[in-house]
Amino acid sequence: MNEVVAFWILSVIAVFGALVAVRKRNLIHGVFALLVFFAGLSGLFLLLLAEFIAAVQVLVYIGAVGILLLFAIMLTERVTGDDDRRVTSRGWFWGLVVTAAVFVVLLLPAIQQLPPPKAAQTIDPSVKELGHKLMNPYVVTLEVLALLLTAALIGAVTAAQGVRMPKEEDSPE
Amino acid sequence: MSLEPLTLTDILIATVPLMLIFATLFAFTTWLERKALARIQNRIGPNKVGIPCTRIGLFGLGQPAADGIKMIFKEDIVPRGADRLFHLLAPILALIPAMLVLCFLPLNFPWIKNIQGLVKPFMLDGAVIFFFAITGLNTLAVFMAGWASRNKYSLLGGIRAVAQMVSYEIPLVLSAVIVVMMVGSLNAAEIVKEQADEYWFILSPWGFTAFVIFFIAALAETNRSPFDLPEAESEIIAGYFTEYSGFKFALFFLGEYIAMFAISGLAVTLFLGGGDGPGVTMNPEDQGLATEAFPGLSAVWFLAKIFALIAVMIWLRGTLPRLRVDQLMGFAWKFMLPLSILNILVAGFAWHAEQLDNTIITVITWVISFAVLYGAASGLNQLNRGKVRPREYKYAE
Amino acid sequence: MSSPTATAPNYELIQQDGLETSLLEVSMGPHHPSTHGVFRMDVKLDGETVVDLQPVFGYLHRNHEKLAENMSYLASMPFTDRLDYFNSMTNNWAYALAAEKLVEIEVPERAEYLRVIMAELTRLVNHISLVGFFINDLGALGTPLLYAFREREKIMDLFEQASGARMMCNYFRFGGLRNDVPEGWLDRTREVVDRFPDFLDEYEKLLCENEIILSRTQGVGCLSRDLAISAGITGPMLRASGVNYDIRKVDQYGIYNRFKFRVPYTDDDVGDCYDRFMIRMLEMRESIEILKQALRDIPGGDIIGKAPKIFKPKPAEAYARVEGPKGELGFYLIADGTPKPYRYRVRPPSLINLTVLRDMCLSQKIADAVVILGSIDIVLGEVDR
Amino acid sequence: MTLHHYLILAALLFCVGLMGAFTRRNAIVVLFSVEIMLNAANLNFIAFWRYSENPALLHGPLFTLFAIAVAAAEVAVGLALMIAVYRHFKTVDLESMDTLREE
Repeated sequence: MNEVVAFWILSVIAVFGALVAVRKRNLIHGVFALLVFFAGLSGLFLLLLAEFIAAVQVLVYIGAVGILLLFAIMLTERVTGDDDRRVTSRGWFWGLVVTAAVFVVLLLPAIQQLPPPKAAQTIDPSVKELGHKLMNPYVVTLEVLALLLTAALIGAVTAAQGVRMPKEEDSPE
Repeated sequence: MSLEPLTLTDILIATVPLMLIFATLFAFTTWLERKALARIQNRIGPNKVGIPCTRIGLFGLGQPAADGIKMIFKEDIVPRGADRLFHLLAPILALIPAMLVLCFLPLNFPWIKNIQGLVKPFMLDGAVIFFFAITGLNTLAVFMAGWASRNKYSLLGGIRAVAQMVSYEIPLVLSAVIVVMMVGSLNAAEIVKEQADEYWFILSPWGFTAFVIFFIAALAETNRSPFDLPEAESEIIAGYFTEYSGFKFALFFLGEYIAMFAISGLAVTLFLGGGDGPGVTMNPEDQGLATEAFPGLSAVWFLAKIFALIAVMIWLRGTLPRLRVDQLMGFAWKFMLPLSILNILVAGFAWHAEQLDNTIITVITWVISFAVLYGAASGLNQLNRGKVRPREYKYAE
Repeated sequence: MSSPTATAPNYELIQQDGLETSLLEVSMGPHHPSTHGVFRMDVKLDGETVVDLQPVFGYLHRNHEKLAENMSYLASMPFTDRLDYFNSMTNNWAYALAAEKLVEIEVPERAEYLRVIMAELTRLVNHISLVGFFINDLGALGTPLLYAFREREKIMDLFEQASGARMMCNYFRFGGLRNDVPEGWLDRTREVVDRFPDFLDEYEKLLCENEIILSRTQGVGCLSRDLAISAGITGPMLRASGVNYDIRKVDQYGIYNRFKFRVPYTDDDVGDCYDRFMIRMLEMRESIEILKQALRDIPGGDIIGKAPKIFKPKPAEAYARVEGPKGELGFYLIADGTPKPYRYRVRPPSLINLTVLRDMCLSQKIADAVVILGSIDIVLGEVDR
Repeated sequence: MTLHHYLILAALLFCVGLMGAFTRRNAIVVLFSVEIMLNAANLNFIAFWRYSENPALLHGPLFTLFAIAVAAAEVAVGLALMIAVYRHFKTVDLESMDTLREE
């Protein structure tokens, strides 16, 4: 009973947040709506007993990605979308059609397999087990991921910094 | 862990007393802080407000209540051009995460013994990571307040706060990682139990270093002096809550103090043995729930340790000037970050040495790690401080 | 000496190839916790860095000079109290000196000694509260300030016993002082002066080697020697920029030639906030030396010389200056034979020292701007007059 | 609750994201939308894991963890590119960045 109520509340929050995030004109409002979506999703993960993933979701998405988005918006949009410009793209109608089609396609496998599978009643989502898994069979993936993150960090810094070499040469040191 | 149906009573028993206790402690702490600061500064501090309609002063203990009443009845001003929705949401968003993380502290109040597992969030396998995840939300509240106020000082304060909190979260988490590494668990109750069995982590060289880093980063996370740049009075009025008045301001205030409790509570959990103390025995099979000389003793120990840390925070606030923005960032990235990464390395070696179960090797490791950490800290300090030193002056007759 | 133009370090925005950042224009003041009164700085910020700064003042203009031209010479003595309301004694003295130049009046020995005592006590009051406010601007929540005020209070009590007022003393008269000090006052003063070094020791131990204070003040708000001289900076600020110039030594007004004291100054051409802070700390010790000598040697006798009943100087001009705690405080008077001055002009050290604020603040951080303003030591009553 | 509830919810969220990516001009909003789609996929991973035969293998959480890490990298690089693009074109409007189009 509790689970059903929680599911509906959280899914409404998530869908609402996502909708507002993609429709809102004001970008800062959009980011906060996106964060609401992330939070709702994190609640759903908790409901599915994936507590570590829920924590990581909050930590990475709300804590890090949200702040990053806020900074990017402040750096790029001087007026945070509060003007009369058209916000939708030229092909918005066809976009909606494709979206609806994709939705139907995504629903198909779910409809085809009735009745749905039963959930395992007791599972033990031990963080310790997850850690062992990460360190034993998946250690290469983890290392590659670490490398990817480092590369992304360096790439992001260089891309955002732009070319500023001539300036430094000018300065008499 | 199975998901058994919880009753509403269970949830209320677990959460409501926590809220009440910490709200009361908040009131007491504001009084304590004002009194202590007053003593540091040669003043008396609040001493008038006691029992209404009498002349009983009670050392000014009625002051928080009076302040609260004043705050509620003050006019709530929203600047023209402000984002009204976010202006309202920001203080709430500042308070809720702070309140939420209190649940992750392994406080063994006697009345929660019989509730099932999931309402005791500190029993969660990832309690520590949840703690950091939720405290991170505070940053957003601060940014929201700064942005929604449409005030330049607020915006500056908000940006400062975001930059500061993001930077200091890294050493904060890295120093907590050491404890997680030593215990091999993210579970708060298990961390406490391990310390009760072995030793409080603050007593080891790496634990002490990690504690100091953690505490400094915690000061920055909660915007306490000397890292109170986001609300630096002499520079940007009151930073992100310049435009707040009345009850919204009180909410910010409450959130800030609750965050102080929460982060000190985490420091107590990670480094100071949690509810461990004389008269308390941690039960290995009962996951952190303790056998106590009388019910609630471990909670009392826990709160006492929290207050010890808060006393240090108040003391620092009364004595230290504020850092500048670039120095603040430099300190986080050039001092705290390298030191905490080195500390992880040292702690890793020390853990392996301890696994050998040989007293001499352990002692040698401790000495070596102490020397390494001390050398690294002083070396980094020398690197960072530049040419800053006291000067000599000339006199003309 | 190189060209005396006040050139500021140019700050260029990286507009072409960097991110296009828009400047944030902040109006700090007139209601701001750390502008030391109703003073405004129009600051343009690039992030946290000050790109441009324009001091705006005049919010406290009280028409002091014009008022003084419409009343008798003596009647504007109380108004001089309100110039720099921390240092009414030295203000009085500068004005009395100017008037005494217009009409030759002998000042009795005892009055001269008391004038020196009052002036040096004023210097202690000013410097100690300045240092307190300065550390407060650094963000130290008032603790050093309240320690300073505890000491200031003792000296204020002395002022009150001597003149009847704590801040607006109005104690000096042309040719001497208004009244003699009460009985036992000198002993009480000796006690205060003897205890003052202990307090200074404590204060220096707490502040002068504090790592945060060092790193917040050193290299911040540098004022070069050339710029200081060409901008007419005086007082501790000038000496902090490496110029050995003290009017007490140069003019030897009053009886300053009888006392043995030293003038602290820096040798290097840095002149940052730390220097200004430290010079004031050191000056207090020298003031104590002067006070000790004055209190030892003070004779008895008259307190006011023979002054005319109606102060009506012949047409003349006079300019007199003293080394006020903030710098050179001068009064310029033109007499036209009537009991009112034809022209009355104040040279306020606060205003002149404030003129280099922009040059010191450029390309510093916004937090530094506040500290630099604190280190200049201004009182708006004197800036706006 | 059944698996299908979660699958339908994830499909819905994915389509919301898709809609945003197709219909908005602002590059940052498109980035939002991509994030929403990634998260919908994560929800599917976790749901499948929860309702799988052998949850002890922890495949779902592991994949989600990797996906989150990759997404974080993607956001960082994406935003950096956005800033670079903004510096070049002075806008983040996707329709005005048409230098590759034939004149």
